[in-house]
Amino acid sequence: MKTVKVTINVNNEKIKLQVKPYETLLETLRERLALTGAKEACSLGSCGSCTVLLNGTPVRSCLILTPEVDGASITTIEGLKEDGKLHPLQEAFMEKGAVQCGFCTSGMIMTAKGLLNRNKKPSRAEIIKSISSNICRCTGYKKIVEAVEEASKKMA
Amino acid sequence: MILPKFEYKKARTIEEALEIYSQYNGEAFYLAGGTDLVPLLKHRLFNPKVVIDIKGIEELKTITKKGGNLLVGPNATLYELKGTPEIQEKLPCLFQSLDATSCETLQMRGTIGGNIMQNTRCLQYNKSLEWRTARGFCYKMGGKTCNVVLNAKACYSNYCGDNAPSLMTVDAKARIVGPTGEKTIKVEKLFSGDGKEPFTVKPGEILKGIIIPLKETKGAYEKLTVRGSIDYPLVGVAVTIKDGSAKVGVTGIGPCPRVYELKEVNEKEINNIADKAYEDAKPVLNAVLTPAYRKKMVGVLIKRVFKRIEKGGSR
Amino acid sequence: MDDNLKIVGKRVVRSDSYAKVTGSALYTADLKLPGMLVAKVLRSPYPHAKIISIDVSGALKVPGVKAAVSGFDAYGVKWGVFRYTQDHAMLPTDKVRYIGEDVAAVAAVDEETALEGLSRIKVEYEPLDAVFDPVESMKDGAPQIHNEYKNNINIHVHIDVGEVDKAMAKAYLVREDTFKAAGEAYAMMEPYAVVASYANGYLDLWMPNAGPHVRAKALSNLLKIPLNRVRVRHINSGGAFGGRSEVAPGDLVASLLTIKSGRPVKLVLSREENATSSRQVHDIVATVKTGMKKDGTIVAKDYKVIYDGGAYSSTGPIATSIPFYVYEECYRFPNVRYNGYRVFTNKGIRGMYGCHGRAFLAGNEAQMDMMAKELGLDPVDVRLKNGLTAGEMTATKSKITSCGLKDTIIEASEKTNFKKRWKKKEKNRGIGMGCVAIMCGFPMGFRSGSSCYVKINDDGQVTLVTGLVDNGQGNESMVIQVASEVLGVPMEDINLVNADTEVTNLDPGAYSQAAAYVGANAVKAACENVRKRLISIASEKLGVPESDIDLKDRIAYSIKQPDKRMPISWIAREAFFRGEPIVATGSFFPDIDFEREWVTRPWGQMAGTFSFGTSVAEVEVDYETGKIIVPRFTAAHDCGRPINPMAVEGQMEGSIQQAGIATITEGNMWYRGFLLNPDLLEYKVPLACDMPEIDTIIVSSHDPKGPFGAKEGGLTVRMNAYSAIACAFTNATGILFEELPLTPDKVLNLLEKNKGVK
Amino acid sequence: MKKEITFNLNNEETTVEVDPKWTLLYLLREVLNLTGTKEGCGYGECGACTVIIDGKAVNSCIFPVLEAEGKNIITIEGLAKDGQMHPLQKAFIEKGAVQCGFCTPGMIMSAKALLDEKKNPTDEDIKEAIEGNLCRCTGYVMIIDAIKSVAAGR
Repeated sequence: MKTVKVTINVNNEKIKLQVKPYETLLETLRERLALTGAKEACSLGSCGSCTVLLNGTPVRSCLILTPEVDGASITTIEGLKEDGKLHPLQEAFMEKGAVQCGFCTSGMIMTAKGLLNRNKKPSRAEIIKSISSNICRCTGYKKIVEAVEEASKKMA
Repeated sequence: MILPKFEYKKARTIEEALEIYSQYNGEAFYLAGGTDLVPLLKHRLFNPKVVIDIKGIEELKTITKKGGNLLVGPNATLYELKGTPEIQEKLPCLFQSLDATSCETLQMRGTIGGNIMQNTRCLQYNKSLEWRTARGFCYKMGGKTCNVVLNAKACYSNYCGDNAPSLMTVDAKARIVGPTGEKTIKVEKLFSGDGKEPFTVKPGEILKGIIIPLKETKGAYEKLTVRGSIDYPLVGVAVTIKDGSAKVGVTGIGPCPRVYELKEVNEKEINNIADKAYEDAKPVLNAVLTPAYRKKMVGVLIKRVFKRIEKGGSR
Repeated sequence: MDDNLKIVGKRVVRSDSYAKVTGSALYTADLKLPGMLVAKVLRSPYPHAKIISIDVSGALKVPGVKAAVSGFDAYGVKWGVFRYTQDHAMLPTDKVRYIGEDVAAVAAVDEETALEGLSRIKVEYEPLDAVFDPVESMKDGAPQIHNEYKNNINIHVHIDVGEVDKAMAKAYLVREDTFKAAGEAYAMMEPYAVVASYANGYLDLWMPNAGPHVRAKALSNLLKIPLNRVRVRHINSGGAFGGRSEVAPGDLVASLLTIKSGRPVKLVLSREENATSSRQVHDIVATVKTGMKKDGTIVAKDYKVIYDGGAYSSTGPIATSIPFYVYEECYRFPNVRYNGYRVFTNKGIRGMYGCHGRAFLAGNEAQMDMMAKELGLDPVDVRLKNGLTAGEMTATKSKITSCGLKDTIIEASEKTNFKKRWKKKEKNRGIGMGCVAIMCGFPMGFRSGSSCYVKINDDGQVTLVTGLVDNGQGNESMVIQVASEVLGVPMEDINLVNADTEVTNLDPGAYSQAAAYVGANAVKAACENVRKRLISIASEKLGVPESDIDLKDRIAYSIKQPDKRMPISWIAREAFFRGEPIVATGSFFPDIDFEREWVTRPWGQMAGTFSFGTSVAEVEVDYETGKIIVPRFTAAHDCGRPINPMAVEGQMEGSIQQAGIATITEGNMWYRGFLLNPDLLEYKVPLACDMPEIDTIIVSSHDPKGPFGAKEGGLTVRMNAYSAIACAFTNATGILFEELPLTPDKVLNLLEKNKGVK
Repeated sequence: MKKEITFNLNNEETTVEVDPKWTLLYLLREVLNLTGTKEGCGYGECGACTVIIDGKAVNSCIFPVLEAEGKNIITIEGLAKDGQMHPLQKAFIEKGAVQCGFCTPGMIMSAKALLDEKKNPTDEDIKEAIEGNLCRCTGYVMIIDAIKSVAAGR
């Protein structure tokens, strides 16, 4: 099987890769680039644990072929910090106690980041609607909603 | 879960896509948002030789207004469409079904074309190859009989698209282009009614556009699910009222969405249609709620949607 | 010092959260070792079949396949938690007993090659009749799943206290109902994974687990490797909820493959495999008969509960008993009979669950409300009347030490205006209450206790070594907080080495709700021993009596003359000079009756202490669609003194999702041994939009023996949230539930069957 | 531009994409994860990276990767057979020839190349065979003993 050449910008770094044509973005990130923050929990797009940003928009990386994103920018949880400082969302997730087992956390934060990218001041209802894209099995979501609210306030 | 082996080709024009399709003798799939296709491939329900990425085809993406119609490229995402002012203002039923589709993240990736053309579903079909091999292949997979309705030589899988019924109620049409040329058909004509091969679209043909008449309508969409997001409809009812008459679309039960027409909107007509849709619905035990219940909900939801429209239509 | 706490009781940021929000926290599937192979498992396509032969040689011919194994490569040892439940070979050689059971496996250079290898393995089966319903399975003539267990009855727990029949005959009101509940999926977000690496005669393993020591011991037995050569190591765990306590077939598979290939092996289950082939939760049928006096006093209880045990014993005797115990630890039962049967069926393995026993517990509570209504009483009063108080004994002779049950009932009912709303019902709306108690740890032999080793490093920083496990609850952060309190150093100065069988001592694990009461108590004891040494040297150096010294902000200082002070790091160095570095151990062993046995002697002290909780749910029932909406949920919990209230709230909120809202959404669906919803799409884990407004109330009691007065934090909600929903449904509709989950189809069916009931 | 090469590695046909700039050592350690072979100097001076190519002991750190095409290569990982250690490995352990262990794989590979060529090497042969392998711990006495014991045992 012939490989496919792609150039992607991952967390502000231009990367050239030769990937399998049937390789998912999640595989590329985890297996080739050792970016294991995005998690594989269902592999079928049902849970959101593998969410990353594709040109600023949250996507399920388990449903995307890497050849599809040639030329695109990808942001993963590992790329969220700026100048060594945590993103307000990361801070708020810690401070509000929105993290338990942590397996959904990176996907949840990336979904929230996507929301704040397109809506700087989301209402509580908008936050709930947006993070209803992701499954969390530990927290009951309450502290996650509070953390996103807190982060959007901080960023305002 | 890894994907089966296939080649990846990117098409820049419709002609190129059709050309690649024929090169591979039809052992090919068109890829747009991938939210429906990729899980099917991961489950080995299909094993194409090539996946043809048609996202880069510019003319399939655009949303334009022309002569009282909204011309929608099939690769417009559900989220883009939901944000289109004309739909928000004039087509409340379609707006609500778009809003009710899956979850926000998948709305941002999933396309309207892919959503309309999504494969039918069944609890005994959307499973891994190992699961299905242990169970024995069903009729839809090339086996002898259905695994839900034992001994039936038919497929009872459910069409679970949220938006086709809404489109049907607003008289939307689909433009199909294929190796033999182009045609425009009503959205309802896309569906074969056969669970095994749910679409009338021929191998290689591409959904090129959706034509949505832009007239003032009233309407609403009601969706029965267990959860408030991510889920497919267990029953979905779309209603659009226009110039005194109404159309009702029903989805989530059986291999195709159905559409009904009310010449006049009054209680008697609504009850008639609710009864008729109830009679037509023939659910089987292939989704997470019981068939008897889902059948019952068809009538209940139809009446409920009309009531909601009467009260202003909002959810 | 308990009354003047500096950090215990504060809402602190959990120590593990930084790694988790930055994506740097590693889970098993994230590990990559040099030369690592990928494993895949061949699974049984039959629910019940004799194995005639397994031939893995074809797999070995595939280039890139480095090892292939089946049960014939193991030692024929069968695993079980108890001597009398050793029936699980993990890789069977005689029969397969459920669809998805592990039969053979390969390790190859990549997943594609491994799959190719699997397709070359030949297994010959002789299919046998199978049975899927536990009631059918108990009947004479049903297919026998294990020869050793007559009528497929795996465990029968029989408890008989007082004179049930007599009391029942004298009771003013008697009611008997049967309740069913579908088993749930743990649905932990991290699918099961294991990395095994065998080199130089030593086996290293990483997997999400709730008890590394029990895992290592089981593998030592199964593999016939000395225990000191099996090392289960620390790794983040993406949730457990009771489903990761015991050894899993994959542990054995990966171990055999690494031993054979000499290379590290990683096995990651797909989401579907995680459901079909790791543990699931018991389906339950519970018949509850209750006798009450006219004033609402419970005089007798008579129970028959059948647990669908799946194909193997697993935690059998414990699973068969726990729902009963958490209930008798809550209410006074002068006369009670319990017959619990765990029955084998040809379905996947069943284990313990944080929400275990919902048919039984919700059934009891909803029935109690029906009886209260009939007697003209209200649920609050009936619960207060029958609830246990500190100093009382449970029916099976466990003494309740601290008890905040009454406070949880009162606070939850006042917060929700319960009494008034329960009586003056709005149309289609209801309110309901559920209570329960939880033992903080239970008898696990010498694994019931925990110990900790602490050292002060030359810069004054602290290293804690303990067997304690964290599956996401925040246990690690909790013990760091405890150590910080005792030692007067900030949390960031404390390193934790835990859950690594080579360096840590036995601990109950994140199992049996023992972490706060047992694990943290051991950490506290060890740190107190270190504190004594620090204070002794400081007293000498500062020239003030030991009683005048406190530790705070890395400083030892005189309370009376605060300018007399020295850094803890100086004390540590002084101790090194003296050739007596500051190290200490500490341990805690709860006061339990170790003669107690789940089947043969079900009485005696169950645990060192018990925590209590009351949940209140408000529901709206849509009479047309049968849909239940839960607009608001209130939970009150007596967890002693909460060490980190934010973490306790997190446990309570998660429980409201996993037990409360799950009551209307979650249940496994089966078709003749095939799991129909093994995914996260059709298995309905509630989403953010499905959650109610939540109020959590922490009732701070003070346990005399808990660390700083703490007890288990959060689990009571996991075992009473469904009761609150079930009771609220009864309050709204006047109908008792028959089967959980209360999905709209079941609700509508009930409403139609009971038309006219109000 | 990457190129594909095929060679026999520890008795297994191996095809891999390589960059012509690479050394064989880089391929072994970084791509194939065979980290038994060590990098001690990177200039062919210490022998820690010794592997056997077509029967000859070779410093893999200065061996251009493209030249591996079609060759038969053995590394320390390929020495044990069916879970049984090679006699040289046993002898190194038994004679105390291992201290820090960093030179050990290279040393054993040099010894193996010698023994494969000469069944009964003299002390001089042994010294000559391992003269390209630096050891900083042992003073070589026990290493030579170990190699001798294997030669004698044949």
